[in-house]
Amino acid sequence: MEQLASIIGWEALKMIVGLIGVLAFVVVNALILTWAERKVAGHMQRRIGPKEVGPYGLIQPIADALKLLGKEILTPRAVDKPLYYVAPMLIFIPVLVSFIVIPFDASLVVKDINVGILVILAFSSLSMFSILMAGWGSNNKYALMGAIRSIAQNIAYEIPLLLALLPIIMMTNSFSLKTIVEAQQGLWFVFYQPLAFCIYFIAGVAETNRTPFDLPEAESELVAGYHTEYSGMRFALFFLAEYTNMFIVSAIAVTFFLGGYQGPFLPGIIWFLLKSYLLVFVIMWLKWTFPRVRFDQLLNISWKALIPLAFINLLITGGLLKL
Amino acid sequence: MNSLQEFAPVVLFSVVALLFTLAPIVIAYILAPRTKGARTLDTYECGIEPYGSAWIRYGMHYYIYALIFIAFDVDVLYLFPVALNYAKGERPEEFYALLCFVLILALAIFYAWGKGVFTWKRKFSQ
Amino acid sequence: MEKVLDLARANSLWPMTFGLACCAIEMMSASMARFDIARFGAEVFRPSPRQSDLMIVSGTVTKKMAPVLITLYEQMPAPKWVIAMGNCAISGGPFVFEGQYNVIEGVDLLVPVDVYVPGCPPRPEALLEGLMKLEEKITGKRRFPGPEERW
Amino acid sequence: MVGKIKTELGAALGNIEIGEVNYRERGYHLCCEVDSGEIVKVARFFDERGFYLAAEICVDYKEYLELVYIFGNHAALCRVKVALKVDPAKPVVPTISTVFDCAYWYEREIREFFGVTFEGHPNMTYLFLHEGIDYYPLRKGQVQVSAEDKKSLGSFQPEGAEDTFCINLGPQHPSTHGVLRVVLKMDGEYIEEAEPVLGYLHRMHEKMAENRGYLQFHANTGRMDYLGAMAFNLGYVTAVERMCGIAVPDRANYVRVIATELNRLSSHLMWLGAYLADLGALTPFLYVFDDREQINDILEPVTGSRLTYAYFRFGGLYNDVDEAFVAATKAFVERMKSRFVLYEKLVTGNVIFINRTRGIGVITKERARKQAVSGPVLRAAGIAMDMRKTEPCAAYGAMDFDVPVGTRGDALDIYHVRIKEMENAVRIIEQALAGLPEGPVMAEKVPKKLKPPKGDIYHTVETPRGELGIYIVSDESDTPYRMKWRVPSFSNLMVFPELAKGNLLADTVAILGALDLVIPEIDR
Repeated sequence: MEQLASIIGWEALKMIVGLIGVLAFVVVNALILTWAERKVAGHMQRRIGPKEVGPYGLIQPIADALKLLGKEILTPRAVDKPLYYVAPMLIFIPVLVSFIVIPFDASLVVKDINVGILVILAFSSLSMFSILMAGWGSNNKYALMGAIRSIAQNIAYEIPLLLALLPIIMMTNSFSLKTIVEAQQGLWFVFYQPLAFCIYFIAGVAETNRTPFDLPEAESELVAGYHTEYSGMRFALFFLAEYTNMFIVSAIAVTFFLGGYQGPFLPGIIWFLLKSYLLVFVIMWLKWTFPRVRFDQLLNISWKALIPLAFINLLITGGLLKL
Repeated sequence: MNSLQEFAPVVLFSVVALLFTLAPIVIAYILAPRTKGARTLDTYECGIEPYGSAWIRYGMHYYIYALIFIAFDVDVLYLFPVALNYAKGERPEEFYALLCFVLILALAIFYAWGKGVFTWKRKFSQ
Repeated sequence: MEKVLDLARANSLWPMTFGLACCAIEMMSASMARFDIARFGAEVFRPSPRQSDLMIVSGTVTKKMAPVLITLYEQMPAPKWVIAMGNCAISGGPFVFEGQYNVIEGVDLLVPVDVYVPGCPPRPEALLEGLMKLEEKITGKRRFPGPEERW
Repeated sequence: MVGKIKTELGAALGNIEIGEVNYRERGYHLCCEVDSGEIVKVARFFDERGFYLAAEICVDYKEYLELVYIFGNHAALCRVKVALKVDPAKPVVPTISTVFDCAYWYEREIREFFGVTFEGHPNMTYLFLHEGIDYYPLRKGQVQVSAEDKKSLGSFQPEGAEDTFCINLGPQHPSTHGVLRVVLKMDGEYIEEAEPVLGYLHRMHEKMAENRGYLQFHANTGRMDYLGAMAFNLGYVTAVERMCGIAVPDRANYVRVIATELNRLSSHLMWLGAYLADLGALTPFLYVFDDREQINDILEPVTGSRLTYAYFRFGGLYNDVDEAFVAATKAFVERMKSRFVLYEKLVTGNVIFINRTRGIGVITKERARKQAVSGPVLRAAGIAMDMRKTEPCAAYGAMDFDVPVGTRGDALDIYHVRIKEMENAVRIIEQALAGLPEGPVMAEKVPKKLKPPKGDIYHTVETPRGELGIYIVSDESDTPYRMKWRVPSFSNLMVFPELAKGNLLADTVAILGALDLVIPEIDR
């Protein structure tokens, strides 16, 4: 270990270990979430969900993944080759980069960059590009409509997302997530900023295209939205990115509003995962209860309701801090 | 130099992300059986071959949304440094600066609202 | 390696929403609460043929629908299977008479069919039994004791 | 009402004699003979008096083709049959689609199956059939489609500028509940023009009726509309009984009402589930199927099948109803009342649902009458016409139930009308169960080979989707000479292109779902 560290420097070694850890976590998290989604959906709809495959259907996601691995990958003739190939790859970059700054535990963070939250927000708008590429590249009318809708939705909900996080930064005067979590020793920020938490959560659900905002891949209108033309493993990558995005949104909500890894007696990492998966469960719960919002209502909610509310909240925090 | 050093992980992670997505596609390419049909590579449109290509000028309405977004995103970015060193409890003039900045920003929304940008009116004879 | 892949494919067959006529309602009730198809990992009904690997032809195939069916079948990626559900899909069912001009007598004239599920409309249990038969065809061994083996 | 119309029609047409017809056997009050010159005048006459064009039927009598127009009235029960003789060599008739919009579709169908050309009709292309069929199917002899006819009938090609965004909500689409194809010309998110293309499930029911015995054809009625199969059975059986004059014992009538109302409940429940799945909520679909399974459990031991019933026979029932059926139905009725409260909470109060359905697809009374819309869609527009009230067949006369009526005619009203209709269905079942008489279930002497008297009959029944009209022409042999089914979904679908213009894509899917279309019923 020591001579390895001395060769490439202690810092680089920590990064590589972090990288492997993050990759493993992403894969395991995707498997758990696919299984949980089908089980939660099942129980919510008075049926049991996958039960035959493993003890409690646990091997079902592995069966899905293997089956997708064994599926042929078709590239339709009339498709714009470069865009079509790059889209699934590009969607994965923001997913992995966001994991750098998320503090799983007091010491368990890959590299605490002092402009942490900016990195996540900058890269999260990158995923919008890949959806546009997928939609435009696959030369399919449904995919094009799905892509256009997802861009309008993402830009509409990016601003309330930023504005919801601003009051927290005001209170802690720093971007790096670790200091924000430390600042929540006494009382979690959710009690200072309940409105900001709600705005953030709604914008987060909209950012990951989950019902009731899942217009880009609305089954009943656009057949399968922007990934209509993708088959086999490429389609699985889109799914993988969506589930990991869901986890990232809830992880950021936890670090900002629910006091990251602080908790009375359990070790930090357990608290962090517990809170995150609780929020992920709420997102899934939303999916199976609400009908879909129409496209112009979706935009109106953001421009007419969320952004003014976020402004008012910002002003109130600004004023209170001054007193 | 050390600020560049901080962003090394970002570059490393994105390169690894590209490789991480490439691997399963290559595996699937090797493992999966092949199928060849006359219409396999046609674009999918509920079973009917589509009329006209999908790459055409699409609705104009979204252009206005893009304009408003740019205006707002830039303004919000200005707020970030303000939020960074927002001292608690003294120099009240910071709050007044913030107040008028945000009010001007809100003005843009009400202008767009009044102009009817957000109402998707129905276009039909009824 | 192929055996492991076949086992995985058998346990997560994603059917394509392709409901034609009365059998579509029975297909839907097969995926609902009482006859839960989700237990066998087949509950994700993918709308687009690109992502599905099982086509359940549930209903009558008319001459106007035949080219559409062939296109959809060919647009599905490689390991794909077809279940012909109901008498109409197997042999034209009650709509075969000497002057008939619009019904295709049996889907196997158009696409290779793996499992036939007779009945008009077949009960949801019959469809699940058809799924079991398909899994037996893919992996060679059967999960539940079939009706005939029990006695 | 009938007398007034008779005198006014006589005055308007002058020379033509108007026959007063016995409504009990023939299903219509007045019948008159018109030649092709005056048909547009007659159509305008009925249009002014608030009639709607129920059906337009063509019958091939070998020497001449007879075009039958049936006009019905929403307010009072008065049905008029207008006949028009056309010589088979050169079948040309002026179109009345300018007066009644629904004629636009009826005439396209007759053009395909009989070869009667309607001049002045804007779009004479194939609706049901396709180029592969080179003779007119429903004509008695084998009449070839001439070359120039075939060219004019060419299949649907969307014209329009090169870069119009033409998308087709094709045969295989999650929200079309079957194989309906709608070609949408769109500009951005808005729909400029919607053009349904049918015939992907045309199963030749009417052609089969001409070479099947009356009892043999009975199995087809259940397969035409598999969600409301019992109502179709009831319509067919009561039509033939009315023609042959067979009396049905009281107990059979009551059981027929119970079975039809149970089937109406399960059809509306299926619609509720499918409609909410169109709007994006997937969970209610499974709760609704849970109730449908209960209904299937009650009906299956008695009728023998889960979906496509063939339970009624001419003169009574297939087999009697036992004690377990009555007990199970009583338990189900109690449980259903609590389920309505659940649906009230789960769906009606939902803000997103209300915003998605209020104010879209508004059907005015005038448009509903012009398009001959019927059923819950018509009642949502404010016209309270229910066949169970105006022409009660089985034992509906003895039941008291109210007909729910909407005010604005948009998708939300259609939803409320259907929910109230379900509650009324439960009330009817309760009354029918309470008053279930004892006694035989089958009429005594029913001839094995039915030979109805010569002549025709137009009999209507209320199915879950609207007014079902059966027009049977019999020539005293044991197979019907011609049978035409006037199907509610076909005329309900005609409203869709009007409503979809100018709306967003998400709204058109909601409108399509609200109309509750069953595709095999449209394509017959």
